[in-house]
Amino acid sequence: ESTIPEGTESGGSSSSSEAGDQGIIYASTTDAVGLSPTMTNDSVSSSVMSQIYENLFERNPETMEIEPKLAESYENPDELTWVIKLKEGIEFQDGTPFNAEAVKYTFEKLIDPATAAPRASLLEPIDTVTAVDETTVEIKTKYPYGPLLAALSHSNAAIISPTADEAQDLMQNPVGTGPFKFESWSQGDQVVLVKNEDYWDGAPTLDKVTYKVVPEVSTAISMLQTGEVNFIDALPSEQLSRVESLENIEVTKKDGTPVYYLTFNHSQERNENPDFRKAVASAINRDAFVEKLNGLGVRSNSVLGPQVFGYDESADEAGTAYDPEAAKQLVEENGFGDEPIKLLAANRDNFILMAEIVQAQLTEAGFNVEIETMEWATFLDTARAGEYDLTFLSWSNVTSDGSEMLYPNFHSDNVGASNRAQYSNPEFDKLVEASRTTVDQDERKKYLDQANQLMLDEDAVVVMYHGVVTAATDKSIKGLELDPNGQWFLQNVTRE
Amino acid sequence: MISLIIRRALQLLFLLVGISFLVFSSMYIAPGDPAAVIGGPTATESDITAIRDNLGLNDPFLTQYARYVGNAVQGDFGYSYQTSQPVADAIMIRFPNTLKLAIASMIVAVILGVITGLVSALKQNSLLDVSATTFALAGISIPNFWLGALLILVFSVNLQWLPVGGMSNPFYTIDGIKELILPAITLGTGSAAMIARMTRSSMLEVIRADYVRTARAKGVKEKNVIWIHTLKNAMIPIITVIGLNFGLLLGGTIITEKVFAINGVGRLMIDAIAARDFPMVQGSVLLVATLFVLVNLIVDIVYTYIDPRIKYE
Amino acid sequence: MAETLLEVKNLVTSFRTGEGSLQAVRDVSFHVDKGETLCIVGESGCGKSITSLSVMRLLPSNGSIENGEILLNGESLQKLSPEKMRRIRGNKMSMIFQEPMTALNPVLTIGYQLREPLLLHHKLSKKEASIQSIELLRQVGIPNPDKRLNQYPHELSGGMRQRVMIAMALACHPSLLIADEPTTALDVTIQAQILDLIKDLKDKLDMGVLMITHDMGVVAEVADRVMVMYAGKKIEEGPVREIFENPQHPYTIGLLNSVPNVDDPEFELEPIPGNMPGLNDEISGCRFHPRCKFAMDKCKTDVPPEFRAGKGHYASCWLADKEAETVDNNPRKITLKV
Amino acid sequence: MTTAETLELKPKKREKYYVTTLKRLFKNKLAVIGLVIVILQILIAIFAPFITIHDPIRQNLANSEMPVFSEGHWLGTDNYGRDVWSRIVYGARISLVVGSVAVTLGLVGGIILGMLAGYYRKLDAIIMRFVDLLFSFPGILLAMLIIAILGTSLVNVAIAISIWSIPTCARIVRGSVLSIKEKEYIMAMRSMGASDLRIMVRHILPNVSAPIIVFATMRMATAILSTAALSYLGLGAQPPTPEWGAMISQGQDFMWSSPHLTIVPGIAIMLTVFAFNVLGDGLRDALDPNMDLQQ
Amino acid sequence: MTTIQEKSPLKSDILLELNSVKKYFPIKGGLLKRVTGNVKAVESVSLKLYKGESLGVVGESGCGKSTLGRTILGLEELTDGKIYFNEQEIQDLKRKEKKKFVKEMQMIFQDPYASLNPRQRVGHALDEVFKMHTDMSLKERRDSVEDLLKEVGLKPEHYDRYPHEFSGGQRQRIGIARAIALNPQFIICDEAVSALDVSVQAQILKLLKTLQEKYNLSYLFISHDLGVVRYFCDRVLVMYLGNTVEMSTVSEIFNKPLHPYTQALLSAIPRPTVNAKKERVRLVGDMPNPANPPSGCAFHTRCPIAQEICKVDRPAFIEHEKDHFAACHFAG
Ligand SMILES: Nc1ncnc2c1ncn2[C@@H]1O[C@H](COP(=O)(O)OP(=O)(O)OP(=O)(O)O)[C@@H](O)[C@H]1O
Ligand SMILES: Nc1ncnc2c1ncn2[C@@H]1O[C@H](COP(=O)(O)OP(=O)(O)OP(=O)(O)O)[C@@H](O)[C@H]1O
Ligand SMILES: [Mg+2]
Ligand SMILES: [Mg+2]
Repeated sequence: ESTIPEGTESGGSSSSSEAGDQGIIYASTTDAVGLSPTMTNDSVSSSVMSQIYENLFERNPETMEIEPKLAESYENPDELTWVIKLKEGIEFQDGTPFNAEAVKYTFEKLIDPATAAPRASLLEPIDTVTAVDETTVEIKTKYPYGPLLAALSHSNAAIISPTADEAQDLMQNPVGTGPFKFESWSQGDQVVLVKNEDYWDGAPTLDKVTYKVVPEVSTAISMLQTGEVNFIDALPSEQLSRVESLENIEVTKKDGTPVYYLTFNHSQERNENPDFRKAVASAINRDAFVEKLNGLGVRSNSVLGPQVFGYDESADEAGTAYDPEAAKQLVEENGFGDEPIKLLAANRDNFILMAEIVQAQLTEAGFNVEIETMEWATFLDTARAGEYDLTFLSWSNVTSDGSEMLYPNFHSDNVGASNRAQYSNPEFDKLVEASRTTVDQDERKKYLDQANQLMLDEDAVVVMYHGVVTAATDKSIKGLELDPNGQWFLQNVTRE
Repeated sequence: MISLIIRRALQLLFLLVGISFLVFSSMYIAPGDPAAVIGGPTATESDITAIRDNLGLNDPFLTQYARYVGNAVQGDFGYSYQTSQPVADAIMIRFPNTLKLAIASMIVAVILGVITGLVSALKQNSLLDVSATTFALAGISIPNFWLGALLILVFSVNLQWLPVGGMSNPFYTIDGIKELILPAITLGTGSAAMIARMTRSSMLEVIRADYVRTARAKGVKEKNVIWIHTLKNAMIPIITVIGLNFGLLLGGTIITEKVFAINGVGRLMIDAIAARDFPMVQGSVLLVATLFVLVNLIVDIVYTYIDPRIKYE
Repeated sequence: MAETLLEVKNLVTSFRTGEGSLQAVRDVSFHVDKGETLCIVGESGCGKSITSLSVMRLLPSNGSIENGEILLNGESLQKLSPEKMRRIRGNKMSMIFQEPMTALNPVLTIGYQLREPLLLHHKLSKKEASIQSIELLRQVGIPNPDKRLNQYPHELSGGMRQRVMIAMALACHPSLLIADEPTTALDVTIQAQILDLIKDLKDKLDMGVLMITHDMGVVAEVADRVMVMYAGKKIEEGPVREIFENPQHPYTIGLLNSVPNVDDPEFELEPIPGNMPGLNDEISGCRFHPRCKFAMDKCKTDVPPEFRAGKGHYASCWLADKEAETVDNNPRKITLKV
Repeated sequence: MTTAETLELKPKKREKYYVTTLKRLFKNKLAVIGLVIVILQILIAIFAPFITIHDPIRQNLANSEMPVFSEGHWLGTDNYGRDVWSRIVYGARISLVVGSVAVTLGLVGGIILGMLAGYYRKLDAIIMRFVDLLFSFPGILLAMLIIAILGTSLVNVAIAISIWSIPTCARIVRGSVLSIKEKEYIMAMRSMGASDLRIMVRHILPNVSAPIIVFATMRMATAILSTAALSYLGLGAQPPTPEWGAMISQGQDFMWSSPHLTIVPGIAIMLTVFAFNVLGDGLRDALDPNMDLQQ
Repeated sequence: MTTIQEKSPLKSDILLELNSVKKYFPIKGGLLKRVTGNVKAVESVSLKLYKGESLGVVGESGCGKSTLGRTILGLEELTDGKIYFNEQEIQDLKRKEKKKFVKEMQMIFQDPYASLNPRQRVGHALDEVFKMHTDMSLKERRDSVEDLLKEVGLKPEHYDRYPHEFSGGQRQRIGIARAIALNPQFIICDEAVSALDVSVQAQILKLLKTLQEKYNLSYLFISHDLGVVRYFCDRVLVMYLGNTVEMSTVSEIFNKPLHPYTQALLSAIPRPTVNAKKERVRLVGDMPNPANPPSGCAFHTRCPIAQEICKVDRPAFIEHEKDHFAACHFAG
């Protein structure tokens, strides 16, 4: 509670007028978990944090190239060493200078097992971090690690102020170098940020940013309509037409990195039968499904989506195509319909929608499918332990790097953890490892494409669609940048 | 009276221990790992083990429970697994909103319920009675998640009279009252209906009582027969339902807070259950149970004012 | 000739029930004079209470007076507006009920309930009313009356409560007191106290008393005149001595023979066979005939009118028909020890 | 001999208890409406296949979100193109089955606990403390915890709701047992040397049946409502089960484009719950012996 | 017809004997619901009941009459004292052994509306008694039940009826049938006729008498109606606040009451004869609270002749004249 400064109006329902000048109110369905990049790993938290903190590198949303942000430049004296030059003259919002020590502090804190950071694995390949001088950091990795820059651009690798971290709990009271400063947070209700007048890249125009928690999307849309909030994102496809019909609202869409796919539980014998997988894949009419999304999905068979590093157009049509007759035949010939199939679905996002449609289509082909829905927490556990036949998974690729997708989700190292598909294929493993341990980006891309094709050939997963990131804003809001991974930046946003 | 309070306090203590054990063990055996939620889909095995260690989740059940009770006795209700915020703080931020909502709904329920019940009892079998009874029964039958959505649709979106959601203004301001109206109606309707039913039947029963006939035999004015001789006696069961309904209301906040984007304990509770945030579930359940016991204590104390036959030695 | 206080003529009271309309009181007429006690006796369910409630116009909501006239001091009560009727109740005419445990309001103090009629009808101030209430409680023999005012009914014993009821009924010095089985729920020792009290107060205040009871002993104690009811009908009426010594109706005789006499060890009970009929039982002729030992054919078909049997003594029985040829073996010749 | 003299006036009407009750129930118009709706619903549930032409879970993505009174789908279709009428009809089955299973289980538990507590003073304190414990949980929360343990499914919803019915039922039964236990006929049975079990089962149970029947009817309403609420929260019916609460929850996303997707199941729930409530109310009045003298 | 003179109370064979029987009900109170006192419902009762006689128990409401009856039957746990039935101590018998005596001792209750299970056909109610205690066949039982119904003046056709189809008097007959079903020697009638209309009350009293003669039954006849007791009983026991205050034959009690309480009780009865108005012994006040009885003689607070000694000493229950017991310092 100490985080709420006395005297500021924590309320703001009549905020449409209050935010009129240069303020913006964003509605999210859940509250941020916390505001320390080290200690959190959820999208709402990171959407707040990405206004407060910055990374050494960032991926340019237009070109998809990784560019320095707080870094000035970098070089690789050898495959294991990364020497990074930092920008000069930058200060954290608490006045602490941003320098090599801060970088070292941040990374070491993240890796330290005592911290128990949820995303410690992000920087797992890092061996040492050395502050060579005030503006130079040298990172040594345990093995050649290609996606390092991508990892460094991940929001969990944002640089924190060491003095602030030692003095206070960043979860409640964050301090970064970003364009907005933390103002107040009333748990479960709203987070308020204000502009950082001293921002190194020029102060933003917006004076105030409010993140308001509105658990029901339809309520949020109603509030958008009445002006109680003026910005929401991640619009559900069902509500899209309603939002688009609102006069005061502008909807922005952009092809994104999230991918949604149906996966087999690869540790199961039945699922190891290529015919079975083929039957499933050919039974699913993905085009019909994507149509249901009202434009909020991009159809492609590729596991690595068009916005992801490692994607190649040829993968779009790879894998097994929809062919209901073939599916029926396979099912009939092999008796696949005899035993019931448990289709596990977490009860959030579009999973239920996918499950219902896929179940119907599989049933059509002769399978005997039962849906089992679960709360998120139970789902994560159940899927991790491989207690299902088929399930839907998704991956929102924060760094837009293919290794970041394929390694945690499909590499046999991670079976029993993030590899919920329980996929284990030595050939595939090798390709992914190569993509990680190669520093040359063109090489990496090739490995990734091969790995991608390999999965598709095997029908290891059935990709349902690639996400389209959306935002609905009041028409007065200009200059919102939407990142393909769903993140957005408010630095250049203005209100008219 | 003091002895009543002490007895209730003891009872509460027993209840809290029982409830905390029930909640603790149910969360313990429930599938779903808090560490998995914190770690998110990307967490590796080592990430999760580290988180579990950090939270002490690898200890045996009884150790965990004993630790919890030990701390709770000292007023420390633990830290949220998710946000690592002290549970007491997290709850206290939200509690005023829930209380506001519950009280506002109770006011709606009592006013609406008692008036409807009285009218239908006094005009027994009239058209008014039938419509009031029908209203009351319909009130209990409306799913409140549905009612909430309909109310928003009509009054906030179409008519734009009232805000859609949120609860951030003090209750004594116009905006604060406006914010409360729809959620209070949503939550209060069911209870209003129950109170109306009880008021009606209780009034009808008392009005046939011998002592009411005695009052009439004395030549007491009809108005006083109702207001003095009947109502006070009829209030006793009505107050009981009001007390019980407060418990129901507290349960109902879970859905209402969600629909109306109110930052309250109910919502905190479902989020915490979903995230397997044990300490948060514990804390909020204990709070709600305490509240329930307190309300019933108040009901008991009110009894002693209404009914002189009730004495707590 | 004493002044007539209450006169009831041809009273018919009926109830709307699930089984249709039920007549609880069937064409009953009687009167009460100033300063006298009329006892209505009869077994449970014969319509005693309903008769008295009809007089008070306090019938249950499903009951209504179908026919008849009720005159208090010559004034017809039915024509009065509810408001005028209210002013009479508790003032000129008041009532005590059977159940002392439930007839007082449990949530109001004795004082409040006692003051109420005084404030209403005599327009006293609260203070005066309190003083009078204390006086009333003293009159009915309640010790420490000033303390009682702040007590609640449950703090008093049954006998005490009945005294409070009496005090309340007498608060405005009514000219007619209706007492509906005021002692049935009480022990004999307490009953004796209460009966004595009512008798004393009656004499002191020169009230007419309509006392309802099913106990022949009580009748003998308090009544000046007696009216016997059976199944909603008045079957016999007369001075108390006449009724006990020269009963005319077989039911009255049966009633007297059913009560064991404490003072007579030799007394042999002679029960009336059968049970009381229900309200909705259709019985032609005399309503008692199915249980009557002396029933004649006429009894089964014709309703007996009232026959005069002595001074102020009437009976509705064909046997009492003096004009009819005398029946052999006149059953009225029973031996009653007096 | 006197004993033989007892003559009867006219045999009293012999009427079975339930006949009287039903007669009284039929006098209550509202209750009759409730009864009719309930019976209709049972018929609908039984004959579901005969009154629908579409499979309730059969999708037709091409015909999704058809409005009411569309050709072939008089209540329209949902966003998967499933026939809303079929789903409502089959939903009736689910509501009734889940409701009655939950109520039955709750009754069994509640009656056993309530009987023991009411009959044996020594057990009373312990059982009632336990009941209080369950009681001071807000019901929906209790259900959520139980479902968190058991998993999401309609069966578990029924179990959860039944556990949540236990405390109320136990209290009602205990209250009745306490008063019946003091009745002279129980004393009489004890004086005849009847065993406790016999007294409880043969003499007490039939006499607490009136409050239990009323409770069960009213609880049916609550159970149906709660099933819907839990399914609405995603804790009950598994898709594509046509459960009403789940239908509202899904339909809510289409409140703007196709309001019938929430309104139709909402009305179905309301009607059903209303019917059980009025029926319960009517039964309570009909079973109340004091009602004889009224009306 | 037997008369009182014929039936000597001094039959040698004692059926039931009570020796200073006590029954206290604990009062629980305070924080922890501990026992804070006792309702002394039955303080000290000793009596002998002979075979074939009726012993009346009279006294004001709450003086412990019903409790005494229930205690004898073992329906209430005895606090102290001894009960002999047919010379055998029965107060501590175990369930099994007790069953033998259950057949011998029965009870008829006050409220004819409450003493039958409203959901049980009366035939089944009677049948159940045989089912529990005998191994008769279905047919035999049916016959026995029908015989019983006839015995108490009902008809076999009544077998299938429910209690609410009967009048109060008829129900009481069913209650009696149930009590005599197993051919008991001893029946406790707890206000068995008080709730009945006088016309019916007389019928039931007659029935009870007939049965007594037929089966040589002994009755403990609890009543507050002295008229009925005089008519029905051979001997009378007067109770006050859980204590026996006087016991003797009917004629002794009614003609020569020794205890002032008995005298007051007798004089308070309204007599159904117009001439019999006597001077009353007026009692003031109500019965004291049995949880907190007065010291010494429990009656001294209301006694018209109380002296200092009455406040201190409890008078013993002694035989003042032959077969005439009283507990009063100034008896006689
Ligand atoms: N509200 C009512 N509705 C229908 N019938 C009623 C109602 N009140 C009384 N009765 C019937 O009217 C008849 C006469 O009742 P009443 O109370 O006058 O009897 P009573 O002579 O006073 O009997 P008791 O001695 O038991 O008081 C009874 O048969 C009773 O059942
Ligand atoms: N189960 C019980 N618990 C506590 N006190 C009791 C219990 N049963 C009876 N008593 C008390 O014991 C005393 C004697 O009661 P009992 O019923 O034996 O009196 P009684 O003489 O039969 O009265 P009545 O004539 O009213 O039937 C009363 O004060 C009563 O309140
Ligand atoms: Mg009466
Ligand atoms: Mg008794």
